[in-house]
Amino acid sequence: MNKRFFIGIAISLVFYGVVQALISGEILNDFYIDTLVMLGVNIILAVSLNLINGFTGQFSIGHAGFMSIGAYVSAIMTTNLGYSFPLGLLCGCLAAAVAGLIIGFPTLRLKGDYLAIATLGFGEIIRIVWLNNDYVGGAAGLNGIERVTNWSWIFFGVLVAVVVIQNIVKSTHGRAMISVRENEIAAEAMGINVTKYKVIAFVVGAFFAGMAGAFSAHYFYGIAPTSYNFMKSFEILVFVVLGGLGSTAGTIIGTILLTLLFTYLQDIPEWRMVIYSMILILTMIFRPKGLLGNVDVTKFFKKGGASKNGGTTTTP
Amino acid sequence: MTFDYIVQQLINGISIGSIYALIALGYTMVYGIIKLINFAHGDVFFVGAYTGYFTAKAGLGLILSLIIAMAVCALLGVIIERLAYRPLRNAARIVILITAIGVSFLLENLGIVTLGAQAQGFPDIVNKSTYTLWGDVTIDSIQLIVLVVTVVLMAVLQYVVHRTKIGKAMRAVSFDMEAARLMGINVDTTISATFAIGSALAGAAGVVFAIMYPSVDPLMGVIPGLKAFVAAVLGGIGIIPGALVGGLLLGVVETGVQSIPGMSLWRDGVAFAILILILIFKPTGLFGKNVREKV
Amino acid sequence: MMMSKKFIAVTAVLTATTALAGCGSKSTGSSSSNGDTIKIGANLELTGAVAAFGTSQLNGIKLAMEEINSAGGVNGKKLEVVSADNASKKDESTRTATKLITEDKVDVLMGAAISGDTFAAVEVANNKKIPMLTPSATNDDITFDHKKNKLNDYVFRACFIDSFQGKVMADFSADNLKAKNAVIYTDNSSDYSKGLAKSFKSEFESKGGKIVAEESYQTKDTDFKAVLTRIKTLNPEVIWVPGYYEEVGKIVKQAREMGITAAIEGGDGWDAPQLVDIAGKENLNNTFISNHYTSEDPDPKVRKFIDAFKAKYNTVPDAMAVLGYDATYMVADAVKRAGSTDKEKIKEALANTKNFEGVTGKISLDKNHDPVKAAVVLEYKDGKQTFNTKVQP
Amino acid sequence: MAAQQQLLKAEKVSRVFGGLKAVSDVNLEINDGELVGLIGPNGAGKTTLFNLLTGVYEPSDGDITFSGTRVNGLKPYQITKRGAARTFQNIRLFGEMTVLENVMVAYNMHAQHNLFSSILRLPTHFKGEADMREKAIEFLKIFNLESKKDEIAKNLPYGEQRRLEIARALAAKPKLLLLDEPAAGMNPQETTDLMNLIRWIRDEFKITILLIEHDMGLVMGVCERIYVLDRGQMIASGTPEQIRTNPKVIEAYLGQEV
Repeated sequence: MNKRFFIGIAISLVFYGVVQALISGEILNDFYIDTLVMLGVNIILAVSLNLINGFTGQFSIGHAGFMSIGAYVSAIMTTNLGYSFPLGLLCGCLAAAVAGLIIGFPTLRLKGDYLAIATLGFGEIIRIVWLNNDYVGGAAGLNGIERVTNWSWIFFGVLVAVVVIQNIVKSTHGRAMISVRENEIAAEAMGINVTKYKVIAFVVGAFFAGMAGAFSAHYFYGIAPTSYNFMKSFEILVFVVLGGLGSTAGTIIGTILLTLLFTYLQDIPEWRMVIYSMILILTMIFRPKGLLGNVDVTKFFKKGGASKNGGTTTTP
Repeated sequence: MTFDYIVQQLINGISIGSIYALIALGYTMVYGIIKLINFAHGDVFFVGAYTGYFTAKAGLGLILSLIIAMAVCALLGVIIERLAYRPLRNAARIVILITAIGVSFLLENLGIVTLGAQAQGFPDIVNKSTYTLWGDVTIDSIQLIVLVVTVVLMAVLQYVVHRTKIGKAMRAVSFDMEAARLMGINVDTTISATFAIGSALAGAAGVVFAIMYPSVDPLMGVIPGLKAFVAAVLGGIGIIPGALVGGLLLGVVETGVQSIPGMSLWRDGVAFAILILILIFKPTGLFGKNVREKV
Repeated sequence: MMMSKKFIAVTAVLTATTALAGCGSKSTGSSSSNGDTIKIGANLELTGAVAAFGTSQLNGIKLAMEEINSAGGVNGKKLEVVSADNASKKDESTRTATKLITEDKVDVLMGAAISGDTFAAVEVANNKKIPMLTPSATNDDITFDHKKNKLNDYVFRACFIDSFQGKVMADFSADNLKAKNAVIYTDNSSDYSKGLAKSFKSEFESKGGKIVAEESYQTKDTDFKAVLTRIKTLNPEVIWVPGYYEEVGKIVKQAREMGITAAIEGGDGWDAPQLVDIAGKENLNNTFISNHYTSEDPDPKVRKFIDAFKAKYNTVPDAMAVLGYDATYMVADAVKRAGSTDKEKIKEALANTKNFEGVTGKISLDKNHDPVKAAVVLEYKDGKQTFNTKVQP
Repeated sequence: MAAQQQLLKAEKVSRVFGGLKAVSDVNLEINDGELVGLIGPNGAGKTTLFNLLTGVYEPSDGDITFSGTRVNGLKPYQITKRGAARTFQNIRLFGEMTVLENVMVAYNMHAQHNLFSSILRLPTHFKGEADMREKAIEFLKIFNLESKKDEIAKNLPYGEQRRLEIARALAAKPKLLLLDEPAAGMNPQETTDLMNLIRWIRDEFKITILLIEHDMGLVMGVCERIYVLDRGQMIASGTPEQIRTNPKVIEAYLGQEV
């Protein structure tokens, strides 16, 4: 186990190095880097929402709110107050995590659709607070944020998010979260402190959403409240569900495919969203569990299974 | 703040609230039967409004426009259910929800492609008259019509669901789909009927909305849809009188916040905060039964 | 943990991603060969929340491009407009601008339609040293960053800045209408609206007027009666509503129906044929706007544009369309004066734009790259815009 | 028996649901090591009483003492931590998790490694997880489920799901095991096996068991003492013999075979 973990890290570092070399050698131009950063931000968002929605089963559609906190707090730190980016990033993440805590607690009483609308409401309230605050530019938002995020930041950000969340999920704490999703009453009867694990999911999820927000703010030069409305939360939710709730690999692949699809369709702007939504509907109808729903990809790669299955998605 | 001022604002609040309630009725109806937050509801609403736009341009009056819009939307609702939701009847709720979001995006963007993104003015088809109640307090005919239509439709729905055969079937399906099927109820037909009624309501709301606020555009359903959803949840989603109360409450709260000097920017913030507070103390909305999961 | 293979999978997908990500764009040019065209990249809001603005603007740009090309192009070369959709999102706008530069190798960037999305592209233009002209982004800081006191060398605009229109209408209210008090009713979710509100307020107050209330609504709101009821009790002489026509139309209608007779004023965001349909002809009486031009202007240049636009799109152009149209001619003019597609030369030429004759008037760019052009104050009479006064900057 | 310690005591426990008394003034005492049955007609309030004892509901009135401490108002997980584990009438497994993972959930409350050691993959994490896994496999062996440890729980046949649920509850190392209709849906052969299993569990794990059951044969066969609940009230208690002949019980079950 230990070994596999480190092999995984090593391989991803090689990937990092190759891309970095391509960037340094100017083989990958800025547009590819933009796309990679956007992918990275989306992956962090989706993977962190997956912890709340997919693994713990708490229906949250306020993720854009957490993201905005990371973006705004980090941008205030760097642009308005002149602190360094790492400090801004850290503060952004922590502020988002605190928001996760604040939102996590009162909404614990709520379930399903009621939780969903409450989280949506919280997300909108956060957005309205930014909108009505002239210190952060109101509707115009904060502009002129220096570009600090680069391939290295985003790569290690994704790596940390994925590793931390995978490490939580593949442990007794992750099993506790999944048991809450599967059957809250039984989980509680088995000694699981349901409240604690729900709050942990919200806090960790919010932390990384904040990180994604900080990265994106420090790459795309500016932030504004409209970027964090409920449509953004839906967008993140779509990444997660399309890829497969409760599957980290699925979430990552779903995010990549959707982001790419969206990029690709730029060719035909007027039909872009039509095709996007058609694909979304059709995927849900023909693969209701998502592209990799409930499929633990690692299983295919265990000894024996790998060569034959080659990555197709059959039920384990 | 005079008494007249407060009464006038109350009228404003009830008038906007009754629009929310009218949209929320369809939302809550569909939710009550198949527990689906039909995010496409706001977009069926936009289709209804556009249908009304074309019929009105063609010179048809209010009643005909309403009937045609309701028919078009009922058909649209049934088609959406048949094509997008029915294949997913046994899938996880969140999957159907994402599909609903997909349908919503699809309708909006098909609208943009075919009708253009620009808002269009809605023709005047109702002669609006304003009545002065006393002093400065006024109410206009459209506000009255909307309120009356909403209350009447709510009563009719309540009657249909609780007193008719199809209503009984709906309640049975809502309670236990499998058992209803075993009892010989045609579940598919019942759900289709639910969508037809719910979508017809959205269509009616769309036309009325476009008359009251005379413009139509493909994204016009997004905000009213969200507000109506909030109203439905506030009242207890799935409960028909809850939609009315939730809608009116939301309308009055919003108006109340805006009637205070300088508070208008916090309208939606306060509305959402109240929603969350109500949910925390009454997790299933004002009228929602606190259903305990049977252990 | 068992992540190694998964990482390979993800890596593979990521690599595929980067390989595929370079996607084509929609070209609306006449010629496809690269040497003999001038490529203009239009980074616009074609989908998403403000798709209405972006699509309208693209219509104006395309019309201008066709006219220029049928008149022989510029310096013997045809214009080619490569449009790309930024989905009304800031991050997408950065990426779209980058794509137009690195993938489509455009010579000049145009867009975006609103300030937020334009901000997201400013640094791209600066870093890549590609001249960028926004037809309609009004935020003062786009061309000149006041906080850093730094000019964005490569960024230009074709429209008024926020502070100008607010000032024009505040002066008009105080001097022409002799108004002593006003209410400001802003679209709080629009940076444009807030900018106009701010400059109106400071100018109106400096002229001794009094702002009796500041209220706000949000884009896509439909019911304004709560706030209007309050405004009515204040009995102002002027209501300043610097928003876009969709909401403004409803505000005017509801205000008049409630018996508010005060003058209602706004900026170029009002200028769209739909405004009259939404608000109603009579309701628009006693309303005034500042604008670049009037679509009722008998000037042959304006008539020619309006007729051509109507013929092509079957509708009267709104402010977005006319700004897109003029901006395209401005680019063509600059390229012509530059005599080549050298980016530095185009940049210099744009900066030196003097007395350019556009549909929206005579345009010269000042040292901040902002147009110095006259504004006209229009009054609505029975649904028709009528010329009231002309205000020189 | 008299020398045994008292483990669970309910004194005048009541629970009202919307004006309706589902359980009223119920007294119940269970001593260490006993195997006690709780019977009663449908709707008598048996499961409600179970839910009160395990913290799913809070009593409207009365006191519940477990292992010498008052547990009213404690959450289910806190009561489980104090040593009472249960199964459910309608099986509540963690459907999408494997058999092994289902059992491993029970060890969470005694986990030696906290969240941070898992995130950082500290040695304590690996040790803690390995321990859990080992213990869970031992457990599955005892219940003859080891060969199915990697199967998804919801795919198991019904009887095995029941067994797994009991195994999962036992893995929580309870002093008191509460079984809610363990024989529901089983055929006679399976029921006999279950009876043997329950006896064996009591002897092997030296724990106390309280079970709700409809199957009279099973209750009479394994329980040492029986409580009878009818319309929310405890109408009788005693040995199986005493219960069999109690006229009140017969009346309550009138028309039903006792």
